[in-house]
Amino acid sequence: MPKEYKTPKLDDLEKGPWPSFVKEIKQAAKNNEMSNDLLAVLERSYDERIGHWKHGGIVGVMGYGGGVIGRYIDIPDEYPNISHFHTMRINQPAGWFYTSEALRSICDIWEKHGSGLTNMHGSTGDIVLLGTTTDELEPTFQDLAHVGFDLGGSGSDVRTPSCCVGEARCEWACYDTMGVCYETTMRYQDELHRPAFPYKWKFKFAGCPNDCVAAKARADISVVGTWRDAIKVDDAEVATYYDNGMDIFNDVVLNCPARCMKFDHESKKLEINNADCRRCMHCINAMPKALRPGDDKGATILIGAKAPIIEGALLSSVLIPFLKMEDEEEREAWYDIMEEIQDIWCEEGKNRERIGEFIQRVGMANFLEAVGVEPIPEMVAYPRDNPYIFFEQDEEEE
Amino acid sequence: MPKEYKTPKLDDLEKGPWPSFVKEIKQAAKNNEMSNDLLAVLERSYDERIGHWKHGGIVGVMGYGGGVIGRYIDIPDEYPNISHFHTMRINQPAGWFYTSEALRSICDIWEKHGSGLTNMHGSTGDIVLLGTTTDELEPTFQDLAHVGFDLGGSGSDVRTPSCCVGEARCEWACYDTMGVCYETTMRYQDELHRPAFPYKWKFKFAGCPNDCVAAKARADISVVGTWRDAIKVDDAEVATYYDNGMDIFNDVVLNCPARCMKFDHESKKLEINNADCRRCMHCINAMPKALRPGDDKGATILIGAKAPIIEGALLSSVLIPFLKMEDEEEREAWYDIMEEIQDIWCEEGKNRERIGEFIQRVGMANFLEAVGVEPIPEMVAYPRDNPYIFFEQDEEEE
Amino acid sequence: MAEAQRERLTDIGPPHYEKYLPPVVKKNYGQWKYHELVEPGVMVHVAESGDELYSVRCASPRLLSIQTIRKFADLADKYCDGHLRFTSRHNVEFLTTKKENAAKIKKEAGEMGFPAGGIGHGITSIVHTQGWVHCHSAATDASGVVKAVMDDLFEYFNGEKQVPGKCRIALACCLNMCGAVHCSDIAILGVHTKPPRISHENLNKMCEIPLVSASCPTAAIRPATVDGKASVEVIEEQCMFCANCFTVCPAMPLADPDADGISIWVGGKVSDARSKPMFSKLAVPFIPNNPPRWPETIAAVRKIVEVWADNARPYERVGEWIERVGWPRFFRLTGFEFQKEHVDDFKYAGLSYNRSAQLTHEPWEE
Amino acid sequence: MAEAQRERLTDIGPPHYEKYLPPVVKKNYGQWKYHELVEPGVMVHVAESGDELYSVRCASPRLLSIQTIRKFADLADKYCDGHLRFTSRHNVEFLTTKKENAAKIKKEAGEMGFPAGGIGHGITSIVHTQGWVHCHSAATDASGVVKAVMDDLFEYFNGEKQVPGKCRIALACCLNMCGAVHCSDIAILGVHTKPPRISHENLNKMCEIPLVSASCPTAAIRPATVDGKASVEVIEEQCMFCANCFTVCPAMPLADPDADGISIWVGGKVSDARSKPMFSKLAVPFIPNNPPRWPETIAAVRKIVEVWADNARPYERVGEWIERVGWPRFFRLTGFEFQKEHVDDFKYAGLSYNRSAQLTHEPWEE
Ligand code: SRM
Ligand code: SRM
Ligand code: SRM
Ligand code: SRM
Ligand code: SF4
Ligand code: SF4
Ligand code: SF4
Ligand code: SF4
Ligand code: SF4
Ligand code: SF4
Ligand code: SF4
Ligand code: SF4
Repeated sequence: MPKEYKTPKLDDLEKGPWPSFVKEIKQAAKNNEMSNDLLAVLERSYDERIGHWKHGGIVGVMGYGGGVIGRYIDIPDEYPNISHFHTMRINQPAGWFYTSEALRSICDIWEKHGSGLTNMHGSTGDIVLLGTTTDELEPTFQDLAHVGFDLGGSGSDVRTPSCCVGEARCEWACYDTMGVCYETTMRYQDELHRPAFPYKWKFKFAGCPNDCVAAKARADISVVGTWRDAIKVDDAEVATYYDNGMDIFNDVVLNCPARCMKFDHESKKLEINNADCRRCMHCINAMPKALRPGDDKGATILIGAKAPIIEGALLSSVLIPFLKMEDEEEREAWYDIMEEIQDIWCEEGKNRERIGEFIQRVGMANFLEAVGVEPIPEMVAYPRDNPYIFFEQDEEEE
Repeated sequence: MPKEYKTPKLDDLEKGPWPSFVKEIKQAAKNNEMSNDLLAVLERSYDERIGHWKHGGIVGVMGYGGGVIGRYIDIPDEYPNISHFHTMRINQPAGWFYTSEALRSICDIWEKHGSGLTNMHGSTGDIVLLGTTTDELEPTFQDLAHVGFDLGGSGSDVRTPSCCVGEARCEWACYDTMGVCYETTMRYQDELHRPAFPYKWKFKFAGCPNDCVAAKARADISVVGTWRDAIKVDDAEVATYYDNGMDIFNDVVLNCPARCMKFDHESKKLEINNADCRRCMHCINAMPKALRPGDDKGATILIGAKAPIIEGALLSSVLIPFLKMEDEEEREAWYDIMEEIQDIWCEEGKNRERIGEFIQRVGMANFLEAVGVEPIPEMVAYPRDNPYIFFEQDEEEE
Repeated sequence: MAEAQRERLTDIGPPHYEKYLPPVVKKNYGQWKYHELVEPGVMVHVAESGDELYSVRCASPRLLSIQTIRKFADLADKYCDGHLRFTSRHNVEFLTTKKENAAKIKKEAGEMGFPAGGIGHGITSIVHTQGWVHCHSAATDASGVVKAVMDDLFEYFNGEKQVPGKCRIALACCLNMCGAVHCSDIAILGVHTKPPRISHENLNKMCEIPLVSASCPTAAIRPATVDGKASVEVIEEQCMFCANCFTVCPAMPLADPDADGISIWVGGKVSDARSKPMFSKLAVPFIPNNPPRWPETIAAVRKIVEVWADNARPYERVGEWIERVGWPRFFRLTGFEFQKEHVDDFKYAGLSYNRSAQLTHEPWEE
Repeated sequence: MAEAQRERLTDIGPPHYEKYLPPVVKKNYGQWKYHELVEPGVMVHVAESGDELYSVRCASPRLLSIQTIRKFADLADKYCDGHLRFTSRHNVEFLTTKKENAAKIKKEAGEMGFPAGGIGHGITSIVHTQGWVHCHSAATDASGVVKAVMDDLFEYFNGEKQVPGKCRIALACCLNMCGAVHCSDIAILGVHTKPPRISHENLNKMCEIPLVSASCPTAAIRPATVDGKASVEVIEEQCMFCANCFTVCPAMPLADPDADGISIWVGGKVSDARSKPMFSKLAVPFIPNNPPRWPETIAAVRKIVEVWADNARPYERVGEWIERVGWPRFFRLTGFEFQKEHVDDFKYAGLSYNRSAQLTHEPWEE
């Protein structure tokens, strides 16, 4: 029986309608000393308003450089069960689909080797197993491997790719996000497990511009589904929306960023100028039964998003406006460009410089030149507005 | 009779419907050696595709530091009449109104002392007298002074202020641009004539956000008229526009950046949510007979526009959202702030650093603090999006 | 615990997702036609074939014990032939072809403490990070703040209260922003506000001085000899408390009970629907940590949700609404004070100044 | 020519404008009610009092001889009781209360070579600078290019051809941008494209070396001893030809017949009507100087005007139109090549990348 701690502050967080993480810790703590100590130190943090974790050293499993975050407590004498409290990142199945059986196999292993606490999932997408000791890392890893799971990324490597549910359950998916996510993950096993980059590299796959995996904000490479031909319109369903009281004019037409729609109240017909449409998804989102992406589907590839550290947060920007994702050759060409980019980044990138920051530093045009990609207007929100142009000295007469 | 030069290239520019500057030069050249040499050297530039002017030294009139741009030719032996070719900047009357008599008095003086060529006007707003010798500067200056004209600015001083026609001929003027421009010019006579700033300082006055004097793009201080109360709507005139075929919905309502208008086709009534209106002027511009700015008029003061050199072009940004311009006390308060700003800029500004660049360098918030102005949300397009906040060390507990 | 006999497996990658897909998904993969909200927390996707898939989305605290995961597995066995998934925002979704099962799942999961909701216009779970549970870098807790805020906003999750569109809330416990809060409608961000305390004793042993100096975005760190030891010093006026130095050097902790706290950011988004992706902007620079319920933080978040819900037009995300009516209106309606800290002074600051005379004016504001 | 007896006047300032106002303006100052376009180049302003003021706007080359100014004075005497004004874009306006006079002015001024136009939606005169006529810094001429372009676009000035809104063209002969071309619908900008040629002989005599080094925005200039003389050197790869060094030091000229030329910029504006003020963006990086008619420059400007006129909606300025349909469309319709030079690499470059998946796609473009 683990030692019983008083946790009045945390207890307060057992109340209320939202599921309680305190209940989870307590549940695990019933027969796990690590979780029990965690509860205690967390209560202490609530009292003192400060954390008690120290920087992790380098811990991991044989042959891998990533997948484990080392963690130690700063008062091990008082909480000996969590003097080590490393997390393991386990590569989730694409789209986070499970069977009850698969989940149970993970639970059983984690019951044996760790705290019994998890994050389903980490914000990169991994199954996060929260808290174990250095000794347990290798056995946990192998137990997991024998039920089919492998570690995810950490450190300066390819991080665990993730994707939206896509074609598995979404009518708007413009390519097979789960398929390509899996393919990419398998292709990058070595880079995922053995950090050899200047810094981390994240792939995220969204089936359409709604971007349900928030790729554009946080992936070094965002693959975002889109289409080139006309939006498919079911006139009868448009009329039904209208008859059911939808304010098509204010809610759909006026919200179109391209201002490319017209709605006629009499005929109840919606007209779209597809040449001007920006594939923003809004009209489709608003009227899912009436409108759908076209048939000529593919993806836009964007590059360079990241959180603020060091040079400020970045959003992804367009690298390839359109790629037919079901075409294996086009996918291969894309993987080639990825490799080209990684090579240049590995050569020229500074330590802890994400690809987005690298591009900011060397300049998009120089970057493209190095990678062998032609600049096109789709890549910019607007051309330069300052006249400080580095004309090349051999080209000036052209 | 001046020497006759062949000018085949320039002659070509006498043709065509647009008035020809070549004709102007030739006209002046008929009885002016300077203009005649100018014609010749310009033809030469057209042949050689390069200019022939050298940097000017410091020339001017006694007691003034500005108002004259020194200019010398690089081949004085060949064109001795324009070995000196200085321009004089003459402060225009506000709004560029003249009588025929006033214009003739200037022409007569310039016939006597200079090339007989002018710019009506320079792009800052001055009357530019193009080309004379060092010796003629002082006599020209005094002749002009005795018919009521004075020099304008050049160098690191207050530059000649300018304004749109405003209340003199525009129904939209929200304050007396010409009156305030004149008042400001008179107030700054010393600073205008005797450069004592880190760099130039330009005032421009526009009667409304249409900004017919392009202040927001190129003035260190832009005074832009606006109003606070409701747009005045003449319902009958709105209906007339509609009856005359105006597409009020597409051309007016849909173009409103605040999306704050509604038009009812049946009643022909236009409804404006004046709380949301951004005073952009579009609807008023489109229907001048039906809509007008409100009665509670004044001006927004913006700061910091300039051309690219050195740190990149800047647009003005809001300093004071609303000032009642006809209220002398409010105007005085504004002049006080101007002085405060100039003082700080003189103390802390670098050589050749415009006020806009200065603010960029020290940061808007620090600048405001130094000037004693409270930061308000009107001053920003959006609050910071990066978390790199310099919290002050005594304030963190508040 | 090592089983010596067993072959050592590496680089096998994740399980192939196909093993885990429900049959209806396999059959209709890429063939979905449309979806509809059935009731709060329940939606149906209809395939070209006519097949239906009901998804029941249930709240999750994300930090889950194996006991709870096993309960989820049991529920999936009972109604979903063992099929379930998690979402990109860490909710759990039970998948069934039967409408009547959906209702039952919703009820039973609710009774277990995992209520359904978060679909459509409304507030779904808060993407968040480790906080005091696991990270050395945290300036606030993660799970506790999330629990407190979601308890308060629960009516927006379970469908009781309607809002104009989606509102995504995220939390990160330090500027590393693992929750990617920089593009959220409402972001809760842990901040340090005191410069690093340097342990000159250990610094040279634990860290490489050139690396430490180079780590500072504002060049506030320079090598120095202190008490005869090679170390660094921090020019305090130049420090903006990003903790990047601490990331590379444990001898420079910033955490401090009184100086650590929470900042609130608004108006970000990631989707391209209507408007392009936007960063979140600063709303409230600093709120002290006040566990276990962080009442001031709860109040600030609620205030934003309420003014948005009351004032925005249908479909308008928080940032889109503010862009339309202007930041002065936002500050007036929320009552948040606009301060020096709101005015950007980082590298793109110049573009954040209001470079236009387009303004709304006071007399019209309530 | 000095008149010794005369009192020396200084700091008298400009004449008070009131002396020059027409009586109808004095009477109705601040009391104007509305205006209307009467015919191309003629508008009437109507006052609350019912008084009318007709303004005839006539083209001016800006570079005016005193002979022509006197002719303007004569015309003003004939029809306007001696009253006239110039505009902020350097046209001349004749002011009369009589409609019939307006027509006569238009006719006579036209015959004199100063046709009326430029009011309302259309193209008015080109704000411009000195060029080879007077400035030492010019990379192209000003007056000549303006004349050539306006001859070509004349039909847009005199009302023969209609366009969707106002289109402001400006020219500056070097990066100092005296014409403030950085916010014009179409900007014609003289550019150098070779680094300064340093006259090591004279540099130290003519210029202060620290000042010269400091003047370079990209820090391309450093002190150096050349042939035993104190001078500077320019790291050529770091030079973007801004000529700021030349402004502070005559010993560093950049002008070069073959390397100097013209760049074309589009989509700027200053008014706040509809959209906020915008900078002009690069359309064509370099066109060689080709006097006296600069045919390639004329063609590029006309191309922009035409695609805008054909495609924009009523009231849309050039930049507003491009923002709506996107830059890819602009480049495809004009046929201008999108090159490396178009991609910004100055300090705000990062924000100019297309940070969104909102895109139009090829199959739909002509
Ligand atoms: C576990 C996790 C948070 C969570 O609770 O979900 C996490 C936890 C940590 N992150 Fe993170 N990051 C996690 C997702 C992210 C994300 C979100 C994402 O991947 O979509 C981001 C923002 C996106 C991005 O990559 O830009 C993120 C941006 C960072 C940064 C920012 C620096 C950068 O530009 O990359 C750091 C600092 C660093 O790398 O030095 C960081 C560093 C860390 C470290 C390793 C702390 C450190 O300084 O060494 C944290 C370990 C905490 C611990 O003790 O467990 N973490 N981190 C997430 C990974 C779980 C998983 O594998 O699924
Ligand atoms: C004459 C005029 C051009 C014209 O043809 O109209 C002019 C001419 C010169 N300008 Fe200018 N500027 C003139 C209006 C402008 C404007 C427009 C305005 O004032 O509205 C600008 C852009 C707005 C601004 O101030 O930012 C302008 C921005 C510059 C700059 C850019 C640097 C800066 O940030 O201020 C320089 C360079 C300098 O100051 O070193 C400059 C420098 C010059 C110099 C003095 C050349 C030099 O490097 O020393 C030019 C003398 C030419 C000559 O030989 O006559 N001129 N200059 C304009 C003044 C006439 C007048 O007084 O009415
Ligand atoms: C299940 C999930 C994907 C997954 O693989 O896990 C998902 C599923 C759907 N999303 Fe999403 N979205 C999911 C995360 C996201 C995210 C990512 C995030 O929040 O981090 C975004 C981007 C948010 C942003 O912009 O900041 C996202 C932006 C959207 C949008 C765009 C909304 C907008 O107006 O901006 C739609 C369209 C809509 O709601 O009309 C959408 C629509 C949908 C639809 C209707 C798509 C469909 O036809 O199946 C799905 C259910 C609707 C719902 O939840 O309201 N989904 N959706 C994610 C559920 C998260 C959760 O548990 O609540
Ligand atoms: C005479 C002048 C003011 C002066 O004091 O000299 C003037 C006069 C008028 N302007 Fe202007 N504007 C004048 C330069 C400007 C400028 C400055 C510039 O071009 O450098 C601008 C800013 C341009 C920009 O945004 O880049 C300007 C932007 C406007 C606008 C806004 C147009 C827009 O849609 O953005 C209007 C409203 C309209 O046209 O509907 C306007 C409207 C007017 C009205 C109708 C105002 C009125 O009721 O009297 C005047 C005559 C209309 C016309 O010219 O079409 N005026 N107007 C200037 C004539 C210049 C010329 O000779 O052609
Ligand atoms: S990103 Fe698009 S395709 Fe993927 S789940 Fe969201 S709406 Fe569906
Ligand atoms: S997808 Fe977006 S841009 Fe295209 S028509 Fe619909 S609302 Fe407009
Ligand atoms: S700026 Fe406004 S007030 Fe001045 S002339 Fe133009 S439209 Fe009239
Ligand atoms: S002035 Fe502009 S913002 Fe105001 S109602 Fe008219 S169009 Fe809309
Ligand atoms: S946001 Fe900061 S404190 Fe929170 S988990 Fe990430 S690195 Fe740790
Ligand atoms: S906290 Fe950030 S800004 Fe402060 S010293 Fe450390 S790295 Fe520099
Ligand atoms: S733009 Fe340059 S070249 Fe032209 S007048 Fe101004 S300073 Fe001289
Ligand atoms: S031209 Fe400009 S960039 Fe080149 S050396 Fe001179 S100052 Fe520097």
